[in-house]
Amino acid sequence: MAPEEIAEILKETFGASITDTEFETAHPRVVVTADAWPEVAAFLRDDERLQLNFLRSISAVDYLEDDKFAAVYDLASYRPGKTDSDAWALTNAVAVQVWTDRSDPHIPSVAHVWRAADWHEREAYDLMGVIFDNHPDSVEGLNGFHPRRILCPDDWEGHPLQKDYAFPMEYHGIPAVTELNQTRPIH
Amino acid sequence: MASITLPWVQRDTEKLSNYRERAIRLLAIIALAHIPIILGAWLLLDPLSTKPADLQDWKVLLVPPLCLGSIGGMLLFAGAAFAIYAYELIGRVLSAPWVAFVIFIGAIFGIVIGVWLHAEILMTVQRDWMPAKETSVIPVVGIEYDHTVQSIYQNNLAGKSVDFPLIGAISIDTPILAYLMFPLQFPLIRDLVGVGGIIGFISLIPGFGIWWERKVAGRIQSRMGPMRAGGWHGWAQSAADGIKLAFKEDYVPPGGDGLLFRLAPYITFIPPICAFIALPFATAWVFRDLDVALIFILAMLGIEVMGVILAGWASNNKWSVYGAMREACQMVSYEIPMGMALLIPVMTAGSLSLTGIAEAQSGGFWTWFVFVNPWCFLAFFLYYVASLASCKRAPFDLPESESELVAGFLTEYSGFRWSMFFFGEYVAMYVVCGLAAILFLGGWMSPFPASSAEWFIAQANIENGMLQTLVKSLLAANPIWFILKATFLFFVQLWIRWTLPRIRIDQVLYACVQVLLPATMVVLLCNTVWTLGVSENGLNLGWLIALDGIINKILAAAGLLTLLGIVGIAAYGYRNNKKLVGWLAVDQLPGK
Amino acid sequence: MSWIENRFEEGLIITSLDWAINWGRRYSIWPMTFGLACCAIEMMAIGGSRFDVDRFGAGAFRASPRQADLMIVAGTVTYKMASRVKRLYNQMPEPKYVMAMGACTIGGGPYFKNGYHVVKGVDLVVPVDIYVPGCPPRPETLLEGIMRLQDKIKNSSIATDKWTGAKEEALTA
Amino acid sequence: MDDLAFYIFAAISVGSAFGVVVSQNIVRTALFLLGTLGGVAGLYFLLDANLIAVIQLIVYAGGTLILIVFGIMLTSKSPWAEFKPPKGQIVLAALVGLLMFIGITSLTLSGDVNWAARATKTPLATSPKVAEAGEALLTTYLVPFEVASVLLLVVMIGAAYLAKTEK
Amino acid sequence: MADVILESQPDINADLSSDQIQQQDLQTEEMLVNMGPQHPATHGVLRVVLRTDGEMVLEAVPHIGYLHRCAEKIGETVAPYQYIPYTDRMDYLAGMNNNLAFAQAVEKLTGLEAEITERTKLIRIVFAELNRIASHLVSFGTYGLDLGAFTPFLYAFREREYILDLFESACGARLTYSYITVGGVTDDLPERFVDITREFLDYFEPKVHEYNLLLSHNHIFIKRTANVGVITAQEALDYGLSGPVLRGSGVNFDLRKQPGSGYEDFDFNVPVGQGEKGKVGDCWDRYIVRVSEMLESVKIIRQALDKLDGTEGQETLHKKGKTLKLPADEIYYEIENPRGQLGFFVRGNGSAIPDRVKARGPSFCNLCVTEKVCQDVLLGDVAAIIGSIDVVMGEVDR
Repeated sequence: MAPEEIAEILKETFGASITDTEFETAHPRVVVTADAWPEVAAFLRDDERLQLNFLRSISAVDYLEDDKFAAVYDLASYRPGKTDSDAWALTNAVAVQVWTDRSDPHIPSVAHVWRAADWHEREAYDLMGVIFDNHPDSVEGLNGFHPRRILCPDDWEGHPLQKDYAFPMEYHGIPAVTELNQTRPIH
Repeated sequence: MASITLPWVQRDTEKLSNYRERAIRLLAIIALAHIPIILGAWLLLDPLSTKPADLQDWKVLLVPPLCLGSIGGMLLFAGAAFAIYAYELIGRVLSAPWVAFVIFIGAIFGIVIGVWLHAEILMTVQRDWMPAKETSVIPVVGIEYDHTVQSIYQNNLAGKSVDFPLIGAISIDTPILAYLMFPLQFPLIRDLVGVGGIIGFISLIPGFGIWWERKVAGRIQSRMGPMRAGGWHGWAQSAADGIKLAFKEDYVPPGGDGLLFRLAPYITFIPPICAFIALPFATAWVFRDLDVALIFILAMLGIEVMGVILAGWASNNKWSVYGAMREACQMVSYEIPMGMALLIPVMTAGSLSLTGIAEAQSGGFWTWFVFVNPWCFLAFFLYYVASLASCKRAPFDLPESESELVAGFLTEYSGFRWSMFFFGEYVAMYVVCGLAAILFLGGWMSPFPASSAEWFIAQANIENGMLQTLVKSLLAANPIWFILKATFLFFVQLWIRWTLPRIRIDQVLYACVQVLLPATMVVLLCNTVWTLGVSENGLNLGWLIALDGIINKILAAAGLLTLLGIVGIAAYGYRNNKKLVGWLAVDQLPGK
Repeated sequence: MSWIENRFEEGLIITSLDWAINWGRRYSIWPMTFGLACCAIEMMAIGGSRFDVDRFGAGAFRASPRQADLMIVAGTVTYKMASRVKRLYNQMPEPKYVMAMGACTIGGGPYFKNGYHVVKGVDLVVPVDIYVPGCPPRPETLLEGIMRLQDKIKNSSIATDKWTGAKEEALTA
Repeated sequence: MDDLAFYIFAAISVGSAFGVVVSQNIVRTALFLLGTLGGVAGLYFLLDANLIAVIQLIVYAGGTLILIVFGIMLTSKSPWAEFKPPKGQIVLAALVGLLMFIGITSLTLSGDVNWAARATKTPLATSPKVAEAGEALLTTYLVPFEVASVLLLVVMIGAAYLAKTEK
Repeated sequence: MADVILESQPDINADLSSDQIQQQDLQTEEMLVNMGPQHPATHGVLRVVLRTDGEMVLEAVPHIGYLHRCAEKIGETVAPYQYIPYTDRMDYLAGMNNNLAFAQAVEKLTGLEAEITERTKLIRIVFAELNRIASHLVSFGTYGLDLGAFTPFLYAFREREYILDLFESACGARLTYSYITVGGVTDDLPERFVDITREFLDYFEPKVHEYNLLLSHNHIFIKRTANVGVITAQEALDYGLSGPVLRGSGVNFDLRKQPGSGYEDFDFNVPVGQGEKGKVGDCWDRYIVRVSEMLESVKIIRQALDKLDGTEGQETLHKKGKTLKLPADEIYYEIENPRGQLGFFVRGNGSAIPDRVKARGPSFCNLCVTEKVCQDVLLGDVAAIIGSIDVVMGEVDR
């Protein structure tokens, strides 16, 4: 099924929640509002025609000039062949883009829809700072609950992939050498 | 290497050579100072005099230290001075590849010969010395003794006609020998000599075993193993490891139980050594010929576990506790099938004494208990599997399994204490292999029937008494056979270790309780019935005796074929060995 | 060891003792199984058949730091890992050696710039004895590093061992 | 020589026994118990009772003791904690021990029992060998032996049953 | 997750140091055990915190990030051609495949794909498949190591050295190749490469059967791996698993069999877990899928080598690759890596340097199933399960 047809089905079902579609690109995608996203996700997975049962990746992108973050969900549908020995087929694939404000980035979590989203969302929070609400592995921070960090240490400051990220100069006493001739400690 | 100069390689050679000269001078002076002592003592004591009046007991205190000890000391110091003086020459000779090999092989032979000699002396002492007529008393201390130097000398002369190969060849009518043998009449001295022999052998086992294990592992994995330390095939690797471990920082975890942490290596190390007290190498080659030697050795192997448990507990480390728990449940459960499997040869031989069991297998390799009936055959394998588990060897090396428990109960041990555990493990391995060799593989009996020696002597027409003794001991019964068999089983343990994956803990216990235990019980029962059936005092069933004979021959042939097969495969591999690496692509790289 | 320290400098006893101890230490450098990143694969390769570090007596890879002599820091050290590296180093008993293997451990390597989470050289965390350059170093290079370490051990002396004195100082302090 | 060995073994047994009583750490207690059992086994060896000595080692030191330690480590809620009995118990135990000690010593010293005569009556040099012991077990003492076996079998079945129902 | 944590326990999910774990739980029956980051069974710097009751593991939570090397941030500061070496260091066991994934993603984004010659494509396939064999060899060897068999590891490395020799003859590097690059491959094949590779394949194929005798069909090995760590097909899809882990669960899905993969003209099978020794999706299935895949790769390489003979003289490196300008567009592209589907999300902004590079590491996605599978297993099984998932931490943490 082509991405266009999937977009049609989605528009029929959800109407205004599907704000935009982009097909003149190497990465055809559907734009969904953040509020409607969990419902759309459940529909995408469960609908007989779509059956997008495989979450490939979540890519968070920083649009500094637009003052927005986007999370791109790449979905695919793997379906078994007619007999057990037949190869499974990748029948349809589509990407979903969800936009959120840069100042207060919140997107509802879809980890209950695809378990794979669990770690992807944690990673997206860790590196980009997009907060996925109702994430199963949430901890309480200064500004409410957010997913637990996954790659950086728990006490890491900032979200490194943001375009305006300030590099740390020191971490727990270990200097971050950034100059070639900077002196090194003698043990 | 030569083209690179490194700052720390430079050394002040002048300063060193100065010290060298001073050292040579010092050693030479000490060596020269021995000469007057030797001359004076020799003139005063006259140790070579055979006159009865000169053979005085008090000379025992002076002759060995003054006459013999001084000569030894002089030679030692002079040799040391010469070694320092000519160290370049000696170093060059020593660094030649074959010299290290000769030293290594020589050391092994030397130790074997030394143990042999010592056993021969003890045998002579027991056999030749007649019951004493009167007892003498050492004046001050008040210790009684039966034999004077004079009577020992007479006994030696009298025993000259008896076959006493090596010493007889030197010269038996020297009184010095009598002076040296005098102390042997005290049991304590004899025990000390025996303990010396055992400790010498035991210290050889881990040193040889660890090096050999690494070489065997290397060859199994198509690589070389240690090659550098000491020259020839890294023969000194164990020594290097030992030196390094001895000089490594000694660490005791602060959160653990320091006393138990320090004690645990000894509790692991000493019991396997104690097992050697009762483990015979040949008929008279045993420190104490206990009638319950078998159970004693099993008990010693059982106590070893206590050390492991304490080590795990005292380390205050979770991995160590896991290792200790695994060891405890594994050992407690595997002791039962192991002990029961050992009862089977005991039952077949009708004796609990290890010497007796080995003597029962002296009729050639087909009378070895592993071949003698099908149940003993099974029992051998059951015992071997259980013994692997009791030595924590792969595939039962769960207590220290590297990929699961970091290093198990050894996680917190470093340096010398850690090496103690390894000493204990290798000694225990040798003990279980030795036990298997005695109980199932004929112990020190050669694969030929005992009568073959007489036959060979008659055929080859050997008249020399010494040669006759040699042939008899090689073709009939010799400790070398025992060492060979035990070492082969030891090798099989290494072979298994580097081939098989590790079993999981529940499977270990399952294998014990549900497989080995019922199997040993059934085998024990069947063996009882079988032994009863073939025994002359029992049922004496004709058909069963005939069946027994046939099965015995078939099993013996199968065993021989297996051994020949292993040797054949090894020989084939040795003849057709390829270059291990690089024959394919490296030779054809661009620019080659 | 203070009772021999500085008393027999270059003397006969200490030099022959040194010779024996250094010989043992030289041929028995046991590395820790401690792979961080790409370099760990080359570290495994020297244990393999073609390069076989066991020839030098250094093939007994120990999983527990307590039994290891050499920590081959094989791969990029990150800030999250740095405390663990330091801890492992502290857990090793003396005498211990550290080999910085690969560009990342020497100075950050390809992650020097923009590597916000990468420690720019493991010598910021633990003292390093031998630096083995390369990204990753070839196994031959690593073997050369081990031989250089053997040279270094060969020319050390128990009379001047830093750790013997340091430990006593720590105990008295 | 034998006297020396006797005193060594006796010292080990008594010292370890004292350690068992005094030690507050359960695992250390077990270690001291090992010393006691080993020392007593040594005494048996000195008395030429090899079989009893070896069985003492294999059954008590090698088997039971390890099971005890294993059980402590496995089941105890806090195997790491120290073992501190209440003071009343200590006093009571000390009293009982003291009474027994007094009884035994007074019996020994009173001269009512002629130890020397007893010792000469049954010379230890002819203590039973393994074969004799085995024969006695299967002939003279067959019934007690079998009763003990049945008892052990019952214990084993009971243990298996308990272990199974727990699961 | 919070409901299963006992009150006296530290949070198993938190990034506690091992000190904190040691202090807090000594008094309880259930132990928190810290496995890693330095642990022989964790393949690098994975850390798994286990909540255990005796030998039973009640819960296992993986902690990652000990090798987070900021690859995605660096991707935003260098041109795609310069980024190729960084992809090498992600999955350092399969550098060629990583190069290929990123190069193809960029080529697809810029439209350079159409100008890649037939010979380049074939060379890429040869090297990708050779690297798949090399990677699976390491996986096979370390899996044996995890289960206590040391020897298969050395055999695997012995064979792997030959593949590395082939790579070295082509690009000079043993591990981090940067050979497959944007616009083609950096250099044409060296002389006699095709012959030597054929010789290697003849040597290698019988070795796989030797491995099967030594390890795959070893009774102890089967006992350790069969029926352990079962992942059903449904779970595998739900957790987003891919590669041999997905196929081990009985899902016959391989990106190389999908249209547009470049493998259309090759005849090979996709090994799938059959539940031969236990249930479908157990550790043994995942393991045997890898071993069988090595033989399938041998088939592919043979066919590719045959085809290479007719393409002598074709250009192998497109000049445009080094000076590429990325359009203001984005792409998500996946290929079949030895460990699963390696995806690259690349977003350009009209300049030579991309706006965002994101890698979807197959190990990262496969690892998240550990928590699900390592419930109520024995301690020894944890090593077996993690080993069968076959993670490379460089790719998990990136």
